[in-house]
Amino acid sequence: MDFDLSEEQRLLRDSVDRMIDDAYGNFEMRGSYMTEPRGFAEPLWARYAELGLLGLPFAEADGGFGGGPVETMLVMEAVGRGLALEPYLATVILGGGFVRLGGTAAQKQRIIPRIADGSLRLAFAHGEPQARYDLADVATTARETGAGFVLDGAKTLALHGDSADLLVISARIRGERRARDGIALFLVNADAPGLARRGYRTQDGQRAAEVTLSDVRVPADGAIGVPGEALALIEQVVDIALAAVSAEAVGAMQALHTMTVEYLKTRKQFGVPIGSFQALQHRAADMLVALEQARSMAMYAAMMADAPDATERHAAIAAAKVQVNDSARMIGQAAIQLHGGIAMTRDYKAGHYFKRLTMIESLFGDTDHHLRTVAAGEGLIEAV
Amino acid sequence: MDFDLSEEQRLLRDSVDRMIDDAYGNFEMRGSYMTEPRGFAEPLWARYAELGLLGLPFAEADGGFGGGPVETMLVMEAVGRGLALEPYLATVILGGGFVRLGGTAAQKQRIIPRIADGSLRLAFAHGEPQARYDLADVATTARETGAGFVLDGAKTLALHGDSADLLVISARIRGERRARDGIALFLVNADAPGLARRGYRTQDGQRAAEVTLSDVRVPADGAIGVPGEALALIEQVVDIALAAVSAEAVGAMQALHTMTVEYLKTRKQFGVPIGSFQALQHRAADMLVALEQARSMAMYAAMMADAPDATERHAAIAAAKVQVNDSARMIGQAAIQLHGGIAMTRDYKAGHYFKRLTMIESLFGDTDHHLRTVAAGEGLIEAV
Amino acid sequence: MDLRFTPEEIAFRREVRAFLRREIPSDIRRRLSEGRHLSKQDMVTCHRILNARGWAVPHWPREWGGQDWSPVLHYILQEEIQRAAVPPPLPFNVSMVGPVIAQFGNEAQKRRFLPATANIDMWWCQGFSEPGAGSDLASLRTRAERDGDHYVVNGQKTWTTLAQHADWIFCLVRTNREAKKQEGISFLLIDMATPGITVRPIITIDGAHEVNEVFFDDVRVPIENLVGEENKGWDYAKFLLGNERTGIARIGLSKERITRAKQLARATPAGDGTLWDDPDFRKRVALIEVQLKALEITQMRVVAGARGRSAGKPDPNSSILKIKGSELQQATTELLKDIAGPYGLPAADGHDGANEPPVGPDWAAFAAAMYFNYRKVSIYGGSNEIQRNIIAKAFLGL
Amino acid sequence: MDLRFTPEEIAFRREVRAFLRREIPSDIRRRLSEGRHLSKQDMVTCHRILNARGWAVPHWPREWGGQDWSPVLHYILQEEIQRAAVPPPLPFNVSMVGPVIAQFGNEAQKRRFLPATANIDMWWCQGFSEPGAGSDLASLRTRAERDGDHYVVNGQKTWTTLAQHADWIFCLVRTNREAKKQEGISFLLIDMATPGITVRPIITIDGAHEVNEVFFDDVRVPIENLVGEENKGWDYAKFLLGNERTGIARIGLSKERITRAKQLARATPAGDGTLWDDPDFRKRVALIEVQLKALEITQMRVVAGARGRSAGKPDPNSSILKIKGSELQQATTELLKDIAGPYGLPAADGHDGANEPPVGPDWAAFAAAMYFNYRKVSIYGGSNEIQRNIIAKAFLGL
Repeated sequence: MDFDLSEEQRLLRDSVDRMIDDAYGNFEMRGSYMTEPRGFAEPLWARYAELGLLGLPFAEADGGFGGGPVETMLVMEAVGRGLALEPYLATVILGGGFVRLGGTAAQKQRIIPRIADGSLRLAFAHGEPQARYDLADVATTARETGAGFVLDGAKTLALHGDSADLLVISARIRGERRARDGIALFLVNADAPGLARRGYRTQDGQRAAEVTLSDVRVPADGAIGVPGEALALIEQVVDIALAAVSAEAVGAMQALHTMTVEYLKTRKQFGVPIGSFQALQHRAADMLVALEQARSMAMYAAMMADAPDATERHAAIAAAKVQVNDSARMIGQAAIQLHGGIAMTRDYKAGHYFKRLTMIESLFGDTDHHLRTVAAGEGLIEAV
Repeated sequence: MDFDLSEEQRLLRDSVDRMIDDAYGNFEMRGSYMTEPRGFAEPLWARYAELGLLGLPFAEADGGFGGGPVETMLVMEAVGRGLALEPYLATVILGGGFVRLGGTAAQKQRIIPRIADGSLRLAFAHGEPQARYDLADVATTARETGAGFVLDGAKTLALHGDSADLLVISARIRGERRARDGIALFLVNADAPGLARRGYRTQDGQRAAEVTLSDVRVPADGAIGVPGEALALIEQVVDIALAAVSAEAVGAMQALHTMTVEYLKTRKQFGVPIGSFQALQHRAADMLVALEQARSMAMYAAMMADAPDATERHAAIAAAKVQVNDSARMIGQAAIQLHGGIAMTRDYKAGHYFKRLTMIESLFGDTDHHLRTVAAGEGLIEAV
Repeated sequence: MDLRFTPEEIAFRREVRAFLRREIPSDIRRRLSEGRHLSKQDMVTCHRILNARGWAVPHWPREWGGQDWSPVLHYILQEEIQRAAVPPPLPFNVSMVGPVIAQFGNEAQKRRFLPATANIDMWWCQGFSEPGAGSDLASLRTRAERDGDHYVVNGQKTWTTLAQHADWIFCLVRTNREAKKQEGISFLLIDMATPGITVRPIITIDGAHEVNEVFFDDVRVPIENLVGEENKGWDYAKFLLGNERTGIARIGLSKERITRAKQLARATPAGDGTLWDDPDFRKRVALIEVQLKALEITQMRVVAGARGRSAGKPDPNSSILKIKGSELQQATTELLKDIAGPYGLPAADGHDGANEPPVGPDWAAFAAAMYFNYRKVSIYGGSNEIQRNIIAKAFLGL
Repeated sequence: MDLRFTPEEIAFRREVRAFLRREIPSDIRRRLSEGRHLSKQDMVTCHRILNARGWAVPHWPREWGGQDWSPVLHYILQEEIQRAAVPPPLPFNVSMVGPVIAQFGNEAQKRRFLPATANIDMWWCQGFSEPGAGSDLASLRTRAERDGDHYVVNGQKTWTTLAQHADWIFCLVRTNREAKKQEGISFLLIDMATPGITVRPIITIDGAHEVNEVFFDDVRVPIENLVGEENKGWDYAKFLLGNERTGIARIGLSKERITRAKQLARATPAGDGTLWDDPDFRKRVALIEVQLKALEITQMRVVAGARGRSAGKPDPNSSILKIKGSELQQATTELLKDIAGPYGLPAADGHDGANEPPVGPDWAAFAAAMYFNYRKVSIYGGSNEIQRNIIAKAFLGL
């Protein structure tokens, strides 16, 4: 058991922190990035590439830097702290995750170097209007033809789907709408005929898109893995993404807690800093307890994200999300309350942390969804 | 809408309060009552009778005093405040309730005057080892013979069952163990051949008994209502009992809150009364919120206890129990915490309130049980 | 003791309910229910419909349009307005400045202001809060100095709700800087068209423009716009704030949201059925309903007890109503957001049409924004922490 | 960074687990698990079995029986002892007075006390708390006055755990009444057989006799029983309290309870099946498990971080461990009580056999008593309110 970072990890963390501080230290800059057409600043994406962050989780043989879940955790914590807008999760963790774990050698060769150098952005178009949080609920169809597949259907809430060059799209080649068997994944160019996108801003200042597919043709080598057997891979990549957003949430909670405590020290009422009121002190202390609980579970999620046993991994990640969500709601709400009115304004950063944390809460399943997963399994206490 | 007490109700409240204060104002007296063979002091029971409390809910024509649910509420609040040990709930509300609402004219004539004058005590023997909180779960059997019925089975946790003269016992004359149809109620003398009791103390210093029935013969006129159709009556009387214990809980919570606030004012630490610490002040304020919420629902329960529509009544009483339980747990735990060590000792009254409140929580269904009832129905908000 | 409504009260409720559904434009009600922000015209329309019926200012003195009702009738009207998702009569007019003028204003002020205020021919906003004051309202610094028959006002107000629509503002200003802080405050009525007033929007985290900063730069206010006596403004402000007795918990609003939540849950697919088929979800709703029922009865106890109490005297239970009422309002917005689930994600963004037509179900687009917006209810009107202080000090004697 | 245990650590855990199950009498483990109180002999038996294996005082200096282990091994041993429902080595001996004597005592004291303390040939109790002091420990008033080569001790201690079994008591006493409160305190070792000592039981609300009042009436204590320097006792006490680093959360205990709760729920009839068939119940258990897993990792972070830290220096996270750890211990007793359901009602009453054989399932009789008893864990050892003060002041700088 060892909680220390290696020398390389410390260097990585320092350089990511510096980059994020440079870009987002001045909160007004974030507002200006949001008005860019893609919802983020291209030059910043190039900085991610320069620092090697875009190739981080990929094997060196594939053109990456061989980082593991801990490295991802360090990056995502900084992303959370800075409320960064770039599509790191969409491109590197989700889109890149499918190629990394399910792609053929040819797909890896074609895609990973271009992710790493910042020239190709990906998005994962999977959710559907009726599916809510059920990953197996796929009604979009893929019809096999001699030359490949033809996709029809509608995808919703594809994170950064409007600015992506390449989409990873799920579709059903057989079976009932919610069957575990029969799901396939395809790599589809964003400009493929029959694919239409409607992009929009999300509550937390990021972007997402509705994607409609009408007679979209995908060549046979556009499938990831064995068509019809993709659900396990989807679950794996989503678990990895949940570990990543858990770290992001911890970064955001840490920053929000710090700024709340600072505010308590400086803001005066009735002639004294409001931080001298014991009831507020205790609330700030409870926030710290919640933060440390979430931090512990984000570490746990990082450790379990590449666990070989899928059942064990799935329960562990679900448990992490439950704790992260609980802490996020508690810390977000308490931060607003302790600040008072100022945190309700759009020009103040605290509310934006709260909004991002709220969106993370429902990302790939809310608390109830993940608690069910934990409750349905064997539990988290190893047998004696 | 009117929350004022009538002149008679005010007089009743004052006399009950005085009687309870006399008897229980000195907390050490309670300990001595507990050591009496029946677990309470006979002379006190006589005082209840003198004040007319034992005949309170019965019709004047039957030898009672024609009081309604509000009168019961006033008595039970005082009982809760005093942590009184007498079997008022068992005899007057439960046992007496069955006779009042389901008894024949002959049964009423035989029993009610003797309840009212204090010469007859009743108990309700219904729960069974496997039943948990399911009122329909009755495995005890009643076999019809020419002369009446023969009862066999085991009843558990009959409140004050060891000191009762007359038991109201449920048994099944037909149907599966948990069927709603087929349950009957019988009046059985405590000394009936084949009836055995094992009495014991309960956590809150009261008494209960296990009752075993082996070939117990009951004459035909010992049945209450139509044999096989007793469940509706059981539910009604239990709902009335729940309204009564809700009021009792409010009395206990009120007293516990008052003594906690007093303690905060007098107990010093670090040179100041601990009540000057804001975190403790806020906890005491939250306790008051919980208390007033419970008080409101105890009033609601009193109002709905005799509602003509059983479904509506049942949902309302369940809702009241949910709120009372939530408040009881919160107030009980907070009172102990705010007192600190002293409240953990047996010689201090606070812990006894906490224990009584804890027992009330699980009486005739815990929070989860009653919340299910509310959730299964149409809800508490009338349609627009 | 009888917690039931009388037949007259029941009949009144039925009458109100029918009237609101018949007379108030249904699209306004739908939009409010979905969490969209209404236009000034929407609000004025509804206010005037109610005023024409005599229901905008029933609690005012009879000669100025009041109805001499029992507290229960007031409560019923208010609850039905909330449950029907009707925008209530503008509180700054009907609950705040109107009663203050009726009680403390002179005859000229009453004639000039009350009818116009009742009919929202004048739209009022409230100039109490200042930057840096927060819950310590009396520490305000906006000052008014006498100059002939005018006051000259300089300073800044903030969190001024709907100032962008307002014709007039009622202000607390400091007229004596020597006195201790509560004793040098006066209550001024100021025409928003007076030169020197600037309104600057504050956009909240949900993207809405509800509140504003209002700047006063040598604003000349005729002395006849002083209400009551100079330096007695704090008393009038306390009277005004004490009037918020029965409305504060907004039971009707929470009821309306729960009713909607149930409808929406029945229409939200989840697994093989809908969200409403999930017993757990229903238990969550049930627990909110239980607490709301309890609070409703607590409120009734206050309402019934209000009969004998003199106006303006705060009721000890109002802090309980504020704490629990705001918690339940927040619980219902949280519930709606969680029902929206993934569809809480797209931005509704200032209700400026950025997400029109909405991604996902119509109502879902505003669920998260409403959740964000409602964090305010435990902050404003005396934060819940201040309410706990009040309970501890004033009622518990700690 | 690697949160996994090393193969050596896993092997050690397996060894401990097997040893405890093999060597500790299973009826003692069962009784402890059910919430019954153990006899002195039970506790001594288990303590000595562990000491014979070298596991009673592994954290002591090597020459006095210590093992020079990594913090992780200590943690594993402690957790396994808790999970197996084995009574742990007496904390007053092994975590409190032993380390203080080893660190601050003189050679004669070490030789006289340490081996006997390690093997529980001397049973120690702790004389810190006094009536009226509560969380303000340093306000203690028991005084020791020099009289030749003795101290004469007068005063009263309270909440003295298991004093009824004790051979010795280590006490904080005031030796200088002029100094400010922390600076006039000394650390004395007192033989319980000395004339003038009276032990009076305090019975707790669950009917148990765990704690006592201890009265000192002109008790003569030889000066060689002073540990370290006179008037430096507060430093030793802080060292002692700071040692409670990893054990405070009692993760293993909560794990043991959850494991039991699951077994019991599977055996508890409810409706057509058992309580375990209720998805809601399982979610409640799952939520506790999630929080416990989080706390376990928090604890691991403390344990791993402890490697470099000097003994006696408190870890900032220990307040978090105390708060959340006590809450989870209480949550598990609450869970067991709720599983017992109606069978929580009969009194277990002082474990004096009043309810033997128990009404209802064997274990259920103690469920409510354990729930009552465990309210203490958020009170003692620095109440959770004090812990929040510490976090706010020491870590957050508020």
